[in-house]
Amino acid sequence: MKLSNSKIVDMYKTMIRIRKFETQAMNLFAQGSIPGFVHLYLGEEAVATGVCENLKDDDYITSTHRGHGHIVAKGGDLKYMMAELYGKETGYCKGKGGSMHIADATKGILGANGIVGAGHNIAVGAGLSIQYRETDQVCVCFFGDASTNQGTFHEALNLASVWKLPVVFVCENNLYGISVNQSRHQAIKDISDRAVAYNMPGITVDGNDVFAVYEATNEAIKRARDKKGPTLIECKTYRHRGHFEGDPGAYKPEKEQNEWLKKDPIPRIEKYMIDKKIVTNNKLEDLKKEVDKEINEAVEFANNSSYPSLESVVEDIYTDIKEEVRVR
Amino acid sequence: MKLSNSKIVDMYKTMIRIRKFETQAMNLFAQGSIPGFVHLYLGEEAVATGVCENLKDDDYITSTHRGHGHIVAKGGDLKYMMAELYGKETGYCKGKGGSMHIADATKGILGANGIVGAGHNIAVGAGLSIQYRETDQVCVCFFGDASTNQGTFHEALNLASVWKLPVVFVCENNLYGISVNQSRHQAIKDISDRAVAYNMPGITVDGNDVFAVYEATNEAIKRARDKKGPTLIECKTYRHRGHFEGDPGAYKPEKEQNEWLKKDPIPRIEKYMIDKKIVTNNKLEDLKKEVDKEINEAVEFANNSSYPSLESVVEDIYTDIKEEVRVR
Amino acid sequence: MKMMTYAEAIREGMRIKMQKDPNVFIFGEDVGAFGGCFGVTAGLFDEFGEKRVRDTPISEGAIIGSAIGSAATGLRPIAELMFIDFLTVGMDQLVNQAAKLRYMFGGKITLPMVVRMPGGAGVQAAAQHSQSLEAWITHVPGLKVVYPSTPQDALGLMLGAIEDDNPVMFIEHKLLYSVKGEVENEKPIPLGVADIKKEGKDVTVIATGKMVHDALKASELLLKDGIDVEVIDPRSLYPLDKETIFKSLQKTNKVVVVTEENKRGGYGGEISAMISEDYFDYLDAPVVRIGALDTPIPFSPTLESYVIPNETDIVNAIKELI
Amino acid sequence: MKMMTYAEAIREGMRIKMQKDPNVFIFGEDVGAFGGCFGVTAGLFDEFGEKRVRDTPISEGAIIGSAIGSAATGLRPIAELMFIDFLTVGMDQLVNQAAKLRYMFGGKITLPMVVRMPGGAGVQAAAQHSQSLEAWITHVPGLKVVYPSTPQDALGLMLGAIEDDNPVMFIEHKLLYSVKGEVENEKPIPLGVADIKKEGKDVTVIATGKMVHDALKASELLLKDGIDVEVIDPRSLYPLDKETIFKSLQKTNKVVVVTEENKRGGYGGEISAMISEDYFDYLDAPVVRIGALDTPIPFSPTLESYVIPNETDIVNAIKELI
Ligand SMILES: Cc1ncc(C[n+]2csc(CCOP(=O)(O)OP(=O)(O)O)c2C)c(N)n1
Ligand SMILES: Cc1ncc(C[n+]2csc(CCOP(=O)(O)OP(=O)(O)O)c2C)c(N)n1
Ligand SMILES: [Mg+2]
Ligand SMILES: [Mg+2]
Repeated sequence: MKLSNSKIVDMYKTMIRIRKFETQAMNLFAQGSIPGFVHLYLGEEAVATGVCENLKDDDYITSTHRGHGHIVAKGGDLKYMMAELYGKETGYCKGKGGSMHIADATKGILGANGIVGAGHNIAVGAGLSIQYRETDQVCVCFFGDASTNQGTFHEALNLASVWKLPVVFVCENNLYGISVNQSRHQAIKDISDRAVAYNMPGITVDGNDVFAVYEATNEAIKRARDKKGPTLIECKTYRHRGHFEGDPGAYKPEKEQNEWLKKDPIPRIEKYMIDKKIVTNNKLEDLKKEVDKEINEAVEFANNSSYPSLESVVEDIYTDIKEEVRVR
Repeated sequence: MKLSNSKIVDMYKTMIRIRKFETQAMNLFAQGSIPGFVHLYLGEEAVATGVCENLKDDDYITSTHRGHGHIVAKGGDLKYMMAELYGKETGYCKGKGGSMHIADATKGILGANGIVGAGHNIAVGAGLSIQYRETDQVCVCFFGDASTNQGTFHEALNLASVWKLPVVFVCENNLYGISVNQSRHQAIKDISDRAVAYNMPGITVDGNDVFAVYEATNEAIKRARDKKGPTLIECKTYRHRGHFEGDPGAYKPEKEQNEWLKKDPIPRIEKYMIDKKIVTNNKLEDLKKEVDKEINEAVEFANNSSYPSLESVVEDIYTDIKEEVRVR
Repeated sequence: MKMMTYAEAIREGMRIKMQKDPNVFIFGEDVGAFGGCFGVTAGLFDEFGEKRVRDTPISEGAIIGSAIGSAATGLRPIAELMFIDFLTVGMDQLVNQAAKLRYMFGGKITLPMVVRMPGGAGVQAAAQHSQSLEAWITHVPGLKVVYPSTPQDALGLMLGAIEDDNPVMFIEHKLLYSVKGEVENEKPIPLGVADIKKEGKDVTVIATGKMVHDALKASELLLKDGIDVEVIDPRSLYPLDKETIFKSLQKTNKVVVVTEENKRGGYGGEISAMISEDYFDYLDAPVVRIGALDTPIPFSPTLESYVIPNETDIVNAIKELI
Repeated sequence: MKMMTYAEAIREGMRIKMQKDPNVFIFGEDVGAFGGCFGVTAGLFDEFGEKRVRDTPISEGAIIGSAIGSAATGLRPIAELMFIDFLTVGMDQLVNQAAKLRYMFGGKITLPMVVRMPGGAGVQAAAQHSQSLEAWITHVPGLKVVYPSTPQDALGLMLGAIEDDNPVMFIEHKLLYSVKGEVENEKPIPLGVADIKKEGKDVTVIATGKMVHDALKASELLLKDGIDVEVIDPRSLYPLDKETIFKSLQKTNKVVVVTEENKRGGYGGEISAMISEDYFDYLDAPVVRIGALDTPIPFSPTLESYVIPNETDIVNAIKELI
């Protein structure tokens, strides 16, 4: 598949936007500005980027606890994201959701989700809706390797396949569910093997190769838009950090880590772009600076925003009822 | 596999014990002696029989809402079964369980179950226990085709395979989940295909051929006892009746029904035994009479038993606490 | 004015909305040509076709998840759980997703979805098919919960539930399906409005679901003893119409709450605690709760009917109270 | 006498039983070498090995199911759910299986199993990782439910829970894990025995989990105003020690119930309703419940701490009551 240079540069930019957003979040968490649980996407940038490059604004995604990368790639605004991580009223969720619950309906982002496996069936519902409304949208469902042992994975893929729903299931196999290596949470190597159980195509790609991810998804999405049903795509990748910030990741053997660091998707695309003369080193630096600026603005925005008003706590539960803040 | 004549006769006898027990239950339900929901095993006798013929008393099974056949085959006592269907105090569950909840711990019967898919994980727990206690027992998990779309199926097979537990999963594919044909509840034809997702052997056999079922299970059980892990066996069969008594089964095409009636496992094994001169026609009649007698005794036992005392209603919730029967 | 069964009224509510709004549709196990395990959707498949009346695989999580995903993206799904007991299988999708997404997302999505679920005992379906689980779901912020007791309420509440822009849990009682009643109008009943099923001045009975009928029977029996019972059916468990309860209490100063749930931890306790807390000075006597015994529902007919409350229990409780 | 944290005490309880009984073992997500998400099982993997301290895949249904199946066949499993919020995922196995099998089978099987589950808010983990779900499980006949508030109780209740022959739900509060306290003995605490954390004569506060500590703080503040509060920790939510509550009530004639749950439909309501029903004549004032606001738990620190009750709420409620 031939990609235009500008598309390649776009993809690169998305990748470094994720990389730099996450690096900043890591630092801000360490210094205490961001509370709660933060699961970083560092190392997995090629997956969200390669997938979402295929999507239109009105296509849907469902995301996970490790959702920042998906949201950036699907067009989320870094300012509102960062403000949400801080718990500020200007955040995507008015401070009510935090890192694990960012959503943006205007961009088709049906939300990060703190329950492992919960996005699968919501994605199926969005797929059902697309089919029902007869549009040519598609829904991509992101999830981790370990989530494929949750019953919801099975129910979702079964329903999507028997109803031929326009859903693309993208598994980010980063080898671990928290501390548990894939070899100890399932008896298979390639999660794409599970597609057989639903009579749908299952593909495994190098998840650190943004072009491979792009291509595989492109085909799956075409299939979905053509009403041919769902596809399961497994992207083999690796997370650079611990499961969440604060986890030193002692269970990851050093050798394994080093090998995967060599496969870091970002130097890889950079080298490709330089080798193929798609960009110059100077252009790369400019792009990075641009992104740095955006990130700094996002942090500033978050810093300057207020915490939500206490009254707001009883809003947004229902469309119509505001809970009383009565004697508890 | 060479089976002794006496074993074949034993299997036949189990099959007609089920057939006649179920036929009697059908009549008793129709005339109002048995309340609640009754799901009959008529037509599927070869499955439970072929499987359980391989089991010892201390092996376990988990069963389903359509459990009578499994319980008979695993050595359940017809008297206590029938009394339970009536809701009498002499029943297996003292009248507290009914058709859907018969259990007999002394025979390793971990219970019929009214929740579709609930037995899967209980079976895995029994398998874990066997492995932990280092005995050579095995646990067989029975379930229907439609239950394989429940998340629990997936979680159970995954866990059993990654831990190599001595569990044999036996799917009774009778083509329907209530009114929904398999083609409308999953996109696959052979449920044994799902074994691939767990890297375990998956086998499909003619579920109306008791010898085929026996043989496949025999191998799987050997594997399990040899600590080589679980197997998924799919038995293709058909239920003669509606989903439960009272369901006329209008969704089953007449042609389909007729074809399957031709494959009825009971005339089939009878013909085999006669052809191979394993039994004479007279012997067959004797066997049937013997079973008729047993069934009549079971009905009489149930009829003559009392309903449970009202005080007993608060017993058996906990081992130690008896609920107060206080002002409600 | 028409005579209708409760089941027909529920169906009629769905049908009216489906005719008006192409985004309303139904799915669940065997709800299609089969018409549902209790026949509630019978005929709708023929009228609206497979697209709008869909059989699902047995995957309650996927059923509720499909409702969430489709509601979030512009549709108004009605999902059926064959028995309320199967809530347990889809509980995460309901409680951690449907109820919370709007809040967690800062109000950015709207989930107009109805989940129908038949509850209650009385058909010897035993412990896993006879529960009354309203306490769990009324405890969850983000869900609304309704529970009709008559055909008129079933129709009106179904219209109200489908119009509502929030996840509405629609509890039905399987023993009421065949109960007939007059249906005077096809107007939606707004969620949060109780109905006084019988006016009275001596004692207030707050009852839900099938217990409304037992309370009415009890009130007739008590009339003979000169006791005039007021029977209130909240109809909507959340939001709860506290005003109607309060008004009645001001008159009677005595309350009995009757639900079919296991008494311990039931929704009846919430009503009781709320009344004590907010209207203590109006109480001449303790709020009495009547519920099922704290056992799983037994199979045997004699045991089952012993566990479930009935009009005699209500009569006795009221006599003791007065 | 030793100083121990609450987490250490839970661990110590498990360790003691594992040393004595080879049939006691642990499994759950990341409970092995990783030591559990909150570090509660740290070190047990090294001590007892992989067979007895097992990591599972992320399959809560299978975790609880494995506990059931192994308990039914002779073992004494301790299963960990990483957060109580994940109950929703394994709810059927817990409620329709673990709680009901013994009853449905007429007492023919015994399920000695413990399910550990950290609950509660306070670490900005937001709506899906901060819930207090005791109301659901106390409502279910067949389950026992304990909820320690101190290291001593955590150790004693863990021993009691493992010895118990029934499914015991062991709720832990994640904010208490690092709280230290003296552990005087290693005796099992029988389920169903409350503890008076502070004697007093003016008002009874019944509090659970972390709220016990807030109640104790409130009682100190109130002492300055001459109000002498008695603080009761039921420790075991079911079975509930009604006697201790009744005795206190006879003395104080006033009760405040404090739980961290969403107030609507919470277990606090059950206690309140029970007290009104059984001890109405001893009440000088309504039973006051204090609970969280009826919202999903918000993420933002300011909102989160606003939603959860604290000592000031308790002080205010008591002042108003007296
Ligand atoms: C139902 C449920 N169980 C457990 C957890 C705790 N938990 C959060 S993330 C996680 C691991 C997920 O692994 P994977 O799906 O591979 O995603 P990754 O974190 O590797 O991206 C676990 C166990 C949860 N949030 N929800
Ligand atoms: C969780 C759950 N969902 C739905 C049901 C209702 N139900 C009972 S049996 C059944 C069909 C089961 O089909 P299958 O697994 O193929 O078994 P079969 O009845 O064909 O033997 C359904 C939907 C149930 N009991 N439990
Ligand atoms: Mg992973
Ligand atoms: Mg079937």
